[in-house]
Amino acid sequence: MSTLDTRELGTLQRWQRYIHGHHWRSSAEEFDAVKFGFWLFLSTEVLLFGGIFCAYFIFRSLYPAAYAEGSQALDWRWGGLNTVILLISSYTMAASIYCVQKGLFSRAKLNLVITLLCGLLFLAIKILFEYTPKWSGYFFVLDPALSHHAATVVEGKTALFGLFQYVEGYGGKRPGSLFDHPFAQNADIPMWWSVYYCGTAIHALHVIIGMVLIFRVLLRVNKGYYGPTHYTMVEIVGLYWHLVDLIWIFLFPLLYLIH
Amino acid sequence: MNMLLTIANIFSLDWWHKAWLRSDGATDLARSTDETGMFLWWFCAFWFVFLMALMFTFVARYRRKKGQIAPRSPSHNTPLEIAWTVIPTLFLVWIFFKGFWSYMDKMVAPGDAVMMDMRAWKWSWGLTYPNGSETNAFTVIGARQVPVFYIPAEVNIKLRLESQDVMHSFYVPDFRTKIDVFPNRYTTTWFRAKAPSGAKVHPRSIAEVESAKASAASKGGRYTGPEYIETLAGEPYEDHWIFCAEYCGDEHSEMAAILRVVPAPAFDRWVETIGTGSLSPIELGKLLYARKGCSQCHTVDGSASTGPTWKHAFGTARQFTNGESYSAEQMSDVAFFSNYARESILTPSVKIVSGFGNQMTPYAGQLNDRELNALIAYIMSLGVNPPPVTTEGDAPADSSNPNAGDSQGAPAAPQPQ
Amino acid sequence: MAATHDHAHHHGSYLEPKGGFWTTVVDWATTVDHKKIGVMYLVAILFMFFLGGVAALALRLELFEPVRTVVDATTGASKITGQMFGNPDAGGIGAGNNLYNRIFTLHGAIMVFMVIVPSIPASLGNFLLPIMLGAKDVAFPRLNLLSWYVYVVGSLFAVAAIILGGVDTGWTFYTPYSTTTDADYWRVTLMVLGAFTLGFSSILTGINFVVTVHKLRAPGMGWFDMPLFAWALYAAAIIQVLATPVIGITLLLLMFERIFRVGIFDPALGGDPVLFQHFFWFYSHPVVYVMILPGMGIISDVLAVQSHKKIFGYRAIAFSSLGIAGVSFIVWGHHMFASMSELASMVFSALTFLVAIPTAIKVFNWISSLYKGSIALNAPMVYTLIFLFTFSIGGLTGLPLATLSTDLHLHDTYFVVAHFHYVMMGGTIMAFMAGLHHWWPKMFGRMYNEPLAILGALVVFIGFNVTFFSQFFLGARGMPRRYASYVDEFQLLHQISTVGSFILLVGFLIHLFVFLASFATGRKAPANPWGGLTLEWLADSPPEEHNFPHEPIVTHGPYDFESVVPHHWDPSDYPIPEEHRAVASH
Amino acid sequence: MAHSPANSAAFNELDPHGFEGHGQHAAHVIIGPFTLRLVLAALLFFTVLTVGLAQLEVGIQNYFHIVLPWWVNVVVAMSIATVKALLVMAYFMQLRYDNPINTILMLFTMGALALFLFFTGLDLLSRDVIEPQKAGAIVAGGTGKQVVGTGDKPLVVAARERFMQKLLDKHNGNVAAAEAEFEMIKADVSPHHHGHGHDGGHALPDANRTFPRFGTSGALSADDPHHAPASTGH
Repeated sequence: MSTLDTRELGTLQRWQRYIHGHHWRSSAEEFDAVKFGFWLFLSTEVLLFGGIFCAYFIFRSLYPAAYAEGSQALDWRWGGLNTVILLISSYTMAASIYCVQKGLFSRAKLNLVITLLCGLLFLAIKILFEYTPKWSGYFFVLDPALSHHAATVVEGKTALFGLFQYVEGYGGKRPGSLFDHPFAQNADIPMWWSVYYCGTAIHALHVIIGMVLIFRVLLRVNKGYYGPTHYTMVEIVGLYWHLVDLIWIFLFPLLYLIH
Repeated sequence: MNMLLTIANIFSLDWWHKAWLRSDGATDLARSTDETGMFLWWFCAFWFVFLMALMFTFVARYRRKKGQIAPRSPSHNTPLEIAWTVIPTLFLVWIFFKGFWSYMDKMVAPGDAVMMDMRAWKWSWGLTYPNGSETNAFTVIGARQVPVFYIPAEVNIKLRLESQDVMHSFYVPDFRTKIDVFPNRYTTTWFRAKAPSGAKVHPRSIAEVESAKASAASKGGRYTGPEYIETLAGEPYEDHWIFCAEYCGDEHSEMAAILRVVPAPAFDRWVETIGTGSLSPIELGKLLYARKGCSQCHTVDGSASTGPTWKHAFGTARQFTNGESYSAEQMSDVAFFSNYARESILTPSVKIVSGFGNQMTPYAGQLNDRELNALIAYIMSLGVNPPPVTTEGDAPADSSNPNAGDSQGAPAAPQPQ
Repeated sequence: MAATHDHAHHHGSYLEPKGGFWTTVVDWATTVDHKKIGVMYLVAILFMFFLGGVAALALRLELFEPVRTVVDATTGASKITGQMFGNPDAGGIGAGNNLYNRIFTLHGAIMVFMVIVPSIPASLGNFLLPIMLGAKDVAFPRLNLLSWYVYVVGSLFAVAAIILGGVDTGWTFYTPYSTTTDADYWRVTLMVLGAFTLGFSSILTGINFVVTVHKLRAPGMGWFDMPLFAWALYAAAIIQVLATPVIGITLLLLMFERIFRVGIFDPALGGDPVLFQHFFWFYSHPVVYVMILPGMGIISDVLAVQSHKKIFGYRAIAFSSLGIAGVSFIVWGHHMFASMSELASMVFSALTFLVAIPTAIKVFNWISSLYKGSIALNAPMVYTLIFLFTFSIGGLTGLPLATLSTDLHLHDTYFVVAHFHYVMMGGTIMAFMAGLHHWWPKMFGRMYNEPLAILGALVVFIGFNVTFFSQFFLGARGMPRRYASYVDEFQLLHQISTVGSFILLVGFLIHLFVFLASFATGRKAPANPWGGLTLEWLADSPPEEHNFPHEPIVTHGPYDFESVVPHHWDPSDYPIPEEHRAVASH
Repeated sequence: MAHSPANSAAFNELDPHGFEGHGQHAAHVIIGPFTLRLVLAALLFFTVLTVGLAQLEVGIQNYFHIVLPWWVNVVVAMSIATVKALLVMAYFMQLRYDNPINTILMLFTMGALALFLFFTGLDLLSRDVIEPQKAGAIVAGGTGKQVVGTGDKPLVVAARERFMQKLLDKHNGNVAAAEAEFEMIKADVSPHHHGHGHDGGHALPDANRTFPRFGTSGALSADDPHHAPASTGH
């Protein structure tokens, strides 16, 4: 998208000065095409996660016992909380598009910031309450689940200035050959953790990418690149963020709710 | 159809049959597969010739001529297009069913089939007979010593296949069938080998083998027929290759074996006599050397291969990739060497001899103690100065035993048939 | 249409340097012009084709003798290559087949991921699609440039993996071998990362083409006024978009498996190797049609133009392209008949036969298009005929591979090798050569030496068939693929094949000379040397910066030869009878 | 090929080939905050619903001892997820007001995904249709030739032995003490599952009692691969 700074329109906002690419007939056509192109990209994303869903589907069918045991080791409350967070962020993202369309820039920025914060919160919960304890056995001190381990908390075995408490016999729910959970009933249970970590990690990666894009949009909204007549990037990034949400909408029940 | 026949008369059917198939299928199913294949060949040949004839006629007929343009001609013709859509489709449906039925025949073993266990590993095959024994016959393909699996003729045999490491694929060209072999899973295949033609029979005496070897040597070739086996003297046999058809690494192309079909009664006599109980440690070790696939990577004559040669392994200093090194004195000590050899066989990755890759499959769980000791005894017997042999009746390392010489095969050896 | 073409405001060809040497280099490196990007792709792909070709020749040399020769040769040269391919012992003790295995992996990976998949779409397609549609550029020019750089980066990863010691997994990366081999090295991971990266480049190109076809067709160009090459590119692009992400996740999981030992595919960790094969072929079968469909498009176009004949059954060909694209997603199982369950094998075999139908339709249409044409036997046309010849063989030999009982015998033998070389090389590469000659004047503004080019084509044709037809017999006689040494019985056929491969080399060297010579001494190309009716012949040779001075308006179909005088052609050279010409005036 | 001439007078510059239809203007729809909030509310409601139903199923099974068929759980969760996804796509992603081509594209994508799952499942889940032996479950570390550090034991067995070894070191070799602590820790793990409100707290069965088939090398000695001897690993 090229902007013409050379024009004698210094007084105008950048978005008012925007003119479409030379090979398009109109910015409307360009907008439509860009959206279509991005939907094509989204379909590739869907199929990318399709691989994860396929692996899940196959292994759950092959090793139902292992998957039942595995899903029991996840806490639906963290999953549910993360779902709510992502849904809210999706709303704020959509709202920010509306605000840009209406030229309400300060509200747009606010919405974008909230979206970013939601993303951060999502990642924080994943890392502090989901990955770290399961992988290493170190619980975040604020983790409610810690209360169930009062008996097995190893005194003095802490990490990061006591922010993490080690719980004997809990950790080691790692994938594949790293698996170290001594109380598994089922030799196939590492397969569950393989799919769990691969799926959620790739999703988390998408969350991070989405946040980077949103941050860029935030900056450019601030600089006045986007406005009622030109907000293509805002819309595109919004679509991407909604897709990230969409994937999680399916991952959540698959991992946390189906026993 | 009569078109087919005219083509068939122009070229002799038989010629093409020989060109495509190196020999007739060795099972009924293989023969039916050949029929399908040859039918497909003529089907394809017909369409190809037809299309090319049209093409070249048109090209010759409608070359461009200066100052003339193509006359108007129909740019589509619905009935014609429907015709050349529907007619091939009908052919295809028929071909599909033809292939499908004989595929199911290949897949579904008869209820009375005798089950045998076939194991594949990097890079050899091992067959366990119903009585728990394994073959003791070996031959040479190319420069490699490969096992010979005796199979009774006209008996339904069902193989249960499993792999010890990576994927392999059990492929017998003469049976026109192939099945992939997986670790941690079984696959099965079955066959009913046709009776040997009688063109080739087992030697009736050691002298006969010797003369055959001599004549082969005189021709610059190499005798790859069976050794003299008492229980099989004079019995007809038919050899079929076993190949690994799924890429499995370094020695993939050496992972071959021979399926030797003999009359069922002869097989029963033979399979009773191949227990290993009577063998001395060194003989047994020599047998295992071939049977367990050691011969794929380790030579006994000091020549190059994937793994270090066993000749003089006992009594030669070793340098390992992890920096350790054993002196010749240490390696000459029986106890010390035995422990080193045992470790290297069971968990090879612990000490890798410098200059070699970490290629070997661990044999933990594949050898019992007697076999392990036998192998070590055999390796030591190939050493710089082998320890005195306590067991009676074992042959020296360079005996005339066929298995000993096999690994020093001339590069281009005639194949087993 | 020629009326709208006005030489008054002529912008100058896209090839004109923008100043000094470095200015020009920077201009090319940062260009968003689809034509320049197409040419850059062409150069990169031809270089990779050269690398893969050298590897192929090395393989054929090795197979000249039944036992290991090249690999075991104790010459210093092989020692050096041995070190290069991560096997310090090559030529020394225990060379094994390491070197051979690494070379055939190199050949397969380069030829598939870096040559054939991008060959036609990314080079000729990039250059021609917008011009054929009468557009100024592809939908997303900067994305287009990005895809080229991604391609280069991916190729660098792969080449790095080779220089770091080579990869011996085979281009299919079958687990568990690929997850366990060279466990202590990063090469395999690097190679997989390379393939993963190349996938992105392929996706970007696909998205670009789909949107371009949807949104940037010139005024008056309905869907059925598009050249068939555009149709084919469109179908191929759809496959690229829908299939490539699956190889993405496959390779990603493969990398996880090697790095973190998560076991989704490795049975030793509880995974399932057959699952990997499904993942892999869900991409890699459709992608076979990404390779061949654009080739078919080129053939349809070249054949119509070079014989000045309305293509027979335009809609049939267009729809069969889409049909193939659709069916290609439900037949991948025929790569796995030896490892799949009986039920799935049956279903996939039945579905596989479906592909034969649209393909057969295309061939019938092409051949009947020749009927009553005015056929010019120049290099593009010769290559088109070669395509029809070799591709028919490739297609027909697909039948015994789709038939379950015979496939159990032929699977993973040289029969398969011959089959896919007949389709991929005899199909895609031959069509690529046809298109390259056909549009060479358009791309570079110079004609090539016709007789020499035809000679090269014939040598390639002979070499190709000698090389690969013998391999059909090898396979049917039971010679498994990926073998470095084999039983003596196969030697004669292998030697024939090796000889053929060097004839092929000669043929391609002739072509190399022809192309270089055309730069040096080729005469200036007219705008429309073959008398084509599609829009690219309306543009100059080479086209100007933005392809057309005005946006062209399409008033006739792409192949209405019997009613329209080709642009830039003298009507007296093109005597259309009046009663027909009347039709043209709509 | 019949060809319809383009009339350049009636030619619409913005919509050169009448493909987009109403897409042109639809692309610029503005969805008001009211709609958005409504959708958000619906999404949150469905989230609560799906979690609640999942818990309900668990409760029914544990307290009323009514065993629901396995698919109830799946169907409920998945259909709710689908509804949520449709809401997001239709309103947040504006598919409802957008150029229909995007919707068609998504349908195609879903089609491809469905084919992918269906045919892969068709193979991997029907291995034993003809030959029961082919259905053998793949046991992690079954042949044990590839997994670092497990010898020829399944991963879990190896993991358990590693863990016991840790306890032994801790009690410097006192087996009894180690066993005792092992039991104690195990007892403490099951309440953890209580706490997370998953199952009705059925204690984990003795981890050493049963294992799946000990990989093919172990099963070879057995007549029937399905009832191979229990692991000889310990």
